Amino acid sequence: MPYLVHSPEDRAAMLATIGAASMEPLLADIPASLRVRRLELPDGLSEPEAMGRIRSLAGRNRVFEDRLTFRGGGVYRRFIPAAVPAVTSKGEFYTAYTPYQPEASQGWLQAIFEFQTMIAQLTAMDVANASLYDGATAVAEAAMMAVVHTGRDKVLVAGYLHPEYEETLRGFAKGRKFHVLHHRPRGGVLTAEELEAELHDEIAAVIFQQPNFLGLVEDASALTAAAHAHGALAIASVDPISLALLAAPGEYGADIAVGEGQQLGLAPSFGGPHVGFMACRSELVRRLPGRLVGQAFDGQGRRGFVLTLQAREQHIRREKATSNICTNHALCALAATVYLTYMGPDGMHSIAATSLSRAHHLAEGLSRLPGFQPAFPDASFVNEFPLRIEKPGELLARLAGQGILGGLDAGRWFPELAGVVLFCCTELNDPAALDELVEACR
Amino acid sequence: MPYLVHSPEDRAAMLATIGAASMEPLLADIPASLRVRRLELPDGLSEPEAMGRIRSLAGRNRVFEDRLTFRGGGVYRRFIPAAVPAVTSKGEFYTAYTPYQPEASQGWLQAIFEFQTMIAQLTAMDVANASLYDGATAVAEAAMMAVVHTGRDKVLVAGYLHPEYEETLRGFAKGRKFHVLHHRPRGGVLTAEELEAELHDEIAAVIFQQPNFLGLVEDASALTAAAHAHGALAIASVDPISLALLAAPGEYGADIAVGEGQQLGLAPSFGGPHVGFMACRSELVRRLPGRLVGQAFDGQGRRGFVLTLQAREQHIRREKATSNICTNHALCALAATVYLTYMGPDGMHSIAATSLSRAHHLAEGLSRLPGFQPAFPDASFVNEFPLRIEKPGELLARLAGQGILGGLDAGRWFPELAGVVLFCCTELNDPAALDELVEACR
Amino acid sequence: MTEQLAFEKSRESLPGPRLPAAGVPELAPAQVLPKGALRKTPPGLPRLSEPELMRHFSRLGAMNYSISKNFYPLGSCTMKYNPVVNEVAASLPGFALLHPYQPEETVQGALELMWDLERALCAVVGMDRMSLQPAAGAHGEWTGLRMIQAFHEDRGDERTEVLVPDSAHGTNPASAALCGFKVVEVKSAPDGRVSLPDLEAKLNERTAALMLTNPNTVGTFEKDILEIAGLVHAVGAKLYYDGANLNALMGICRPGDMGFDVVHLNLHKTFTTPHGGGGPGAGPVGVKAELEPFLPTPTVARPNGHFTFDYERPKSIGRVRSFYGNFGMLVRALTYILAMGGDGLTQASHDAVLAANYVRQNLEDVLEFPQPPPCKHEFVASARNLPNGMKALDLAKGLLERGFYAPTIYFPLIVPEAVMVEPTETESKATLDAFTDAVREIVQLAHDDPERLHREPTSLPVGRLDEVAAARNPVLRWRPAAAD
Amino acid sequence: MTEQLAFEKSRESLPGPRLPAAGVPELAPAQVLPKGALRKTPPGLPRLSEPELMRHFSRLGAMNYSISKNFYPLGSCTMKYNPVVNEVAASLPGFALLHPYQPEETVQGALELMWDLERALCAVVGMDRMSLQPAAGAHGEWTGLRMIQAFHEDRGDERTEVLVPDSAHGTNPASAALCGFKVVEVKSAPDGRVSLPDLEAKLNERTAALMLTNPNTVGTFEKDILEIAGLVHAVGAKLYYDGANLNALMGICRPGDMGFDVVHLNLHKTFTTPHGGGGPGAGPVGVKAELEPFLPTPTVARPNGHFTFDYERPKSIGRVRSFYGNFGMLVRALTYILAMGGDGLTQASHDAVLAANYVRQNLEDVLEFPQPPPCKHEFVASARNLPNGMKALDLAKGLLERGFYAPTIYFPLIVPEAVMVEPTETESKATLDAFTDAVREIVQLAHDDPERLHREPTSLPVGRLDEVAAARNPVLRWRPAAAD
Ligand SMILES: Cc1ncc(COP(=O)(O)O)c(C=O)c1O
Ligand SMILES: Cc1ncc(COP(=O)(O)O)c(C=O)c1O
Repeated sequence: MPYLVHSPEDRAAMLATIGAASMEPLLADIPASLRVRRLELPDGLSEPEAMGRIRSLAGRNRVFEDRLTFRGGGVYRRFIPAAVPAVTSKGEFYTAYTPYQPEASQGWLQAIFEFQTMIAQLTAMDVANASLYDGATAVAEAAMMAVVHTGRDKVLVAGYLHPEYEETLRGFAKGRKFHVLHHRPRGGVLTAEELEAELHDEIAAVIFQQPNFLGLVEDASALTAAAHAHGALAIASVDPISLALLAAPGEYGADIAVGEGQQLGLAPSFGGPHVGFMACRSELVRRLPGRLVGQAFDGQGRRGFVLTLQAREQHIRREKATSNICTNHALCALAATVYLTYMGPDGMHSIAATSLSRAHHLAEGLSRLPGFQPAFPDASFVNEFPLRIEKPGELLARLAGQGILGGLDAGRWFPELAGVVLFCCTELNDPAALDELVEACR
Repeated sequence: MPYLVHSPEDRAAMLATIGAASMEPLLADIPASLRVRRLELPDGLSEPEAMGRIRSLAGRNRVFEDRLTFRGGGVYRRFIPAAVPAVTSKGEFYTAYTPYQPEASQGWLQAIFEFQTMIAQLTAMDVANASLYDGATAVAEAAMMAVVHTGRDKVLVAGYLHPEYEETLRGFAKGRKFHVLHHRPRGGVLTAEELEAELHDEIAAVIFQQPNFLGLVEDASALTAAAHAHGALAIASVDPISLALLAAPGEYGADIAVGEGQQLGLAPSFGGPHVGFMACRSELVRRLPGRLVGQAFDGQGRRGFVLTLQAREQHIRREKATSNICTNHALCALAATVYLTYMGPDGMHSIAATSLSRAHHLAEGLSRLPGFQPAFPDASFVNEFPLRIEKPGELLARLAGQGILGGLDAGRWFPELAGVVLFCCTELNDPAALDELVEACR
Repeated sequence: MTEQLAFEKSRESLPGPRLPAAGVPELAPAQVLPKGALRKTPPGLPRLSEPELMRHFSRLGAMNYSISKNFYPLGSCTMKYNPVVNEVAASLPGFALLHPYQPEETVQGALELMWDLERALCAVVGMDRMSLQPAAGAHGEWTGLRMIQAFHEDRGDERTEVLVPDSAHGTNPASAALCGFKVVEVKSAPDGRVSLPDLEAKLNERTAALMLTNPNTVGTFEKDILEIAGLVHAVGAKLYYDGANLNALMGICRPGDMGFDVVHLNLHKTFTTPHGGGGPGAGPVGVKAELEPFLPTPTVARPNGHFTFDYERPKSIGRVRSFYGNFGMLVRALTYILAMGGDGLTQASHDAVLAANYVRQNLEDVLEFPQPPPCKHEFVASARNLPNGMKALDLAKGLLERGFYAPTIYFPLIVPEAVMVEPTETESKATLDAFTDAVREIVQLAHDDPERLHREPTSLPVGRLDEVAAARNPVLRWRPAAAD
Repeated sequence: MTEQLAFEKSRESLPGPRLPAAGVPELAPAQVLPKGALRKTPPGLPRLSEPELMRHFSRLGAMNYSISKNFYPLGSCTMKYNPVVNEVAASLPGFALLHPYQPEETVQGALELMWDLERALCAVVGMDRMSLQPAAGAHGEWTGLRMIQAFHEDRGDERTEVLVPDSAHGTNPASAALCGFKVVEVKSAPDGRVSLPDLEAKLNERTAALMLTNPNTVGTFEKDILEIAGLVHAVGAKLYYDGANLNALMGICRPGDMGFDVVHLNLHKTFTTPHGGGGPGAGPVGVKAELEPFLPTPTVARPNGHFTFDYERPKSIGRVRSFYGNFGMLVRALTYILAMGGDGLTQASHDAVLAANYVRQNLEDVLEFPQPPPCKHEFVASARNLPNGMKALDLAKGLLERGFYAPTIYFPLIVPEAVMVEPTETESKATLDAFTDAVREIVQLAHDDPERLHREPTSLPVGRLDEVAAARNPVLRWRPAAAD
């Protein structure tokens, strides 16, 4: 049987050592009434047969081309350098456990230390953790940090946060017993005045997304300042690619920066596994959830790395831990580390700037079409933008028929946005693809 | 630029160390008249753009499904365990050089030693070398060994050897100045009497393929005995999968066994890279071409492996070497080693027996169709067989139109075989696929 | 040999990688974005060429222990072989390139895969429905407890406490706390099993659930499980199964039959999705029919032969993360289940139990065993009586020196100097024997030359690192020299 | 630590892998094959489970030096970085799954790829046409000489000798001999270049060709190449270019312009296809128009926009192997060329020359250099004067101990105790500096403690192996204990 290693003789020899005539004595403490006759699953298949089944399932999905995918909403097609999977597919990395024994795990520990540093640099925050599950739970964890830190029991979702992040946050809030308020601006982005009207002293944190779910750029400095004015923490959920162009959370004084790292070298993969990241100011470091790697030295003064500040974590603190997270998304964080190393500052800028130029070119092209208009013409955007369209469902279905994964219908989540479709562009949507889309939308 | 590592400062620092103001002094010994202004190739592309071009080339080829591929003729679709590419794609293996420095290359050396052993076991010969380019050059190298060993200047190709192997052999013979005779039997396979009539004392070797190019099983023992009776060596070109069922060259007394290892875990890849193997009797070991790995010990008595008997090779013996081969097909040999380790004796038997059962089932099914008949009904076969068909070109084109890569038209090479098509079956042609083929041939 | 950080290998003037030009009129960010929205200083990422990058990570990989390299005896972690074909499956473009918001008719294969996997996992554990959404075991625990919470609330039954054995994994109390429950610890009996009297004493009408794993964390089957279930259900509470230890039981018995109401699984333990150096995993949660209405949204439904996501679930606790779960891990798990089949999974659990009892037996005379045999898929020894005051930690480091990873140490908390070994079904007898030999050698060394043992490991890139100092003065990131 | 052989890990009763059942009536081989044709004893292959297999080869990989790990200074081998994307390209199903005998209309992309690559390589070396068929450099040499042979024969001109410099790579004389030529050695001048007087003395009407590489094997440009070409052509002979050293010249100058008539390339050197532990490579051969009729069959043609294999080439030397060459390596090479472009390849050669001169300069005071600078992409030093009788071999082993591979040693034969270093363009300055430091450290050690140096390496899986004993009593395979 696949993946089993013993010959019948091996088994017999092992039983003999134990002094058991069969497996039965080893299972004798299981009540007879519980024993099952057989596991109700078909017998196993050979590798080519199993893969035949799996391939046929994969074949029943439709793969849109990179260049003709204009749908984002939190998951994007981006160029993934071949170096990324070449590293993450190394058995030395992917078959390792969480690096509990540092001396035998320096490779992983150093990689995580590099990830933490890169996230800190990207967000311009003091420290970052070793990863979280995804962007949604990262927002929830950040909110819980703020609730504990401030001793307040309300958080305010300011503006268009990804609807699935907000829903996730609400679930965590129910458990942890705090309240989630939200305010959705009429103009697509929040003004400081609008926000001010919602703020008061019971609010632990103001949570906003930059660019927001519609792709629009918020006035992050103003939102942060307003939050601070009321003693609330400012939590920014950021798009990591956009940080090559947009002010970093650390630059505008946010307390916690979180986000989804899928764009940093991870395949869309129907929504996961991706990776959540979290960075914060030094003062909050002991409230961080999850793994943290720190520098350490051995008796000979050699630098190494270890899991550290574990007194925050479940295996030490149990019910008093900052979070219950244990297994996180290390391999995805490694992908992001390789990606960011490949790109460097210039590469990040190039990717972001190309996406921006193309998105604006596309927005212009589409907006010239009859029946298409910018949903929030006064707001600025990076590489995703909302258009108001007459019959979005029909249009998107027609595009799909032509092999184009068109924009995302925001009305699905927000009644006030019925008829609003979010289009995104990346470095993979070549100029000809933009033309094809515009043509197909006519 | 991709794959270059120096910053402008690095280059400047290096030039400064050298004491050169620019690259020019380092190139000054190249006559000015030879210097080119620029390399006439387009500027480089980014990785996604280069891959875009490459993918579009790949997209202009038609990939037939495994199960609907019935064409062999030396290259076969077989199940390749995922373990095979998982090993050969390890940078530790594929980015290594030929293991000249044994202490730092034990992984490769041991793997080759295992390959040599496996080929020796499979062929039941005494020793095997570390690999050759392919089955065709392996036949040519074997013929040259025989010419040197016997001091005779003719080799006889007995029966249906792969036509491309024979053509390759003829080229080598032209250079090395020996003669290639051949005899093609009327009945598809050779009888000992037919062969006897062709043999005489100037023949260095009798070369035959088992099963032969038509898939038919030769009387290898008789051919070997006849060769030996005239002082010629017997060279068997064998299908490695068939050796799970068919007598091994060592069992019938062949002097040299060669073959193509593509079926042992390598993709068809439009014909290469595949791997030639060669095994022989101990007496011939010092005439073997190419690398050989042997066991050695260090000062502490630890067992290791080294390249050995190098006095046969070009880098030591230069024009007196047994062959000019240097770079061989090590990584392909590694794939074969992993494949054979995965399969073991039971796996090899299963694959071969399944292929045999299916091929006979298919032969029966097709032979029942009007206009189809066994080309050589008295000969036996393993998993590839010749049928005589009325308009093979039309049939094969029709099948291709239905996504089926039908048999191989042997008339392309052998005028006497006009109308003969070779069909093959492997463990990947499931029973439903056989039915589909029969149906499509109606 | 240690390795420089990527940041330390970086050179300021090294150009970035070649990337596609915009090919449309190029806009400077300042042309379309408000000035205040722009980044002031570019992110200080390292600049490495691709050759340097690949070498860097190859060298880091080589400095790392992994299953590829050797045996991982980590108790509670089920570090079994990760089939390579699973990786091929997950990277098929038909899975890897799917956008989560594609039209449903374009992802029927993905939905069918989730449907099939849900049913296969239900068959293994004996539950009625399952959500594949949680990202890991702890996330599954939290999701399960949220459902139990919602279930009680739905009935107007306010319950505030969750019982957790003192032997439980840290995530159990942490998940309960994160869910707003008060955590009440249940004592273990001397044999490592739940103390029934203590359990009875702590169960009451405030109890929302008892969280258990079975075999428990000392590797012993909770033979009174039916009685325990009876007691729990009698007070109206629910019984929660932490599936981290399922590897002992496949095809032998099912948590669903034992009376568990909610089960989470760790696909990254029992179902061979790789641990990845700390994830991603997947922590599906199964429930009995009674709790089905509370499953996270969406579930996969098949109204009429066509697969669809069902969002119309008014009692649902809602989603617990973005999208539908760690889909790539689900692909791997189903590939594994197809290859193993019911017969293979059953033999796997038998072999896991066999291996644990075999190693335990071979160590009987060198370590202390608080619990009597037989164990199930793992066992806990105590290093308390090692010679010369040597500790579990020293044993662990000695194993690293000898080419093995260390067992889980100092867990569970109820065993002093705990050494928890889980051999799994995918380690050969030869490897298990070599491991036993290494432990014996270390125990001998503890006797003969404790000083030397205390200095181990010496053959790894670094020696024992000063973790106390590291935590006292945490350096959690590299900083450019100037900023230091 | 050494590793058992797979055969030594095998267990007789371990069942084989799961494989598809026939699904049609199962035939015993004896039912359809003559009794005498059947195998008597099954092949004695090892029986390992998949987990053991993967661990086995992972461990072997870890015992192996590779570019992934560190610098490979092997002179003449051009061990540069192998781009990972090339591996992705070659494994695309649209290439990897093509049968060589598919109908031409179903492989237009493959033919176009070969067409493009042929033209790109011709542009780099300045030749008119190219065959992509040869499997490696030596195979290319033989193919090129066969064409020269056929060319002379075609003109009724019998030529029996091939001139080869004494500094040439062993494959040159070996290929010539394999082609039936008498090999005549041409002496090198003290500066390592071809001795013109000796060349003139040996050229005559029997000369079929002179084989050269340029830069030659001591890394020096044959500055008199135009004169050499004139002399060779004057006697009616052809000039053959061994392209192993092309990495110095791309975008700088072209063999075709120097007067070479035939050129072989090593895609596994200059064009980054991985060396694979000893292949597969690819050794395309380019020719001037005059020799085109003799190219191996088939070539790729494009009669009217449609690609096709051209078999109608009456003067062709015929095929030199099966099918069309190592197609998978051709895919990799074209991917590399597309990514680098003309600009990138040019810079690559510049950087390769820069690196060699830089390392040479840094070693100027510790090794002897028979040839004056500048060198091109590689240089040859002599270890003749190492202190205390230490040899090139000791330097090599010292480098292994310090985490580097060794340079090529004892080649070329014209330099005593030759140490041939080729840094390539893909090694960073930091790595080159570390290498220089290691060499200095070893030379110092040779002075201070030759005994210790002589014992190195000590930190690898084995110490220096007794190669003499191994060759005297060759053990070339494992044998089951019984048969020993
Ligand atoms: C017994 C037990 N429960 C729960 C968990 C938590 O699972 P995860 O790490 O996937 O969150 C683990 C594993 O770490 C465990 O061993
Ligand atoms: C100068 C020179 N010529 C020829 C060759 C032979 O090439 P190959 O090993 O590809 O046959 C080599 C490389 O080994 C070489 O360095």
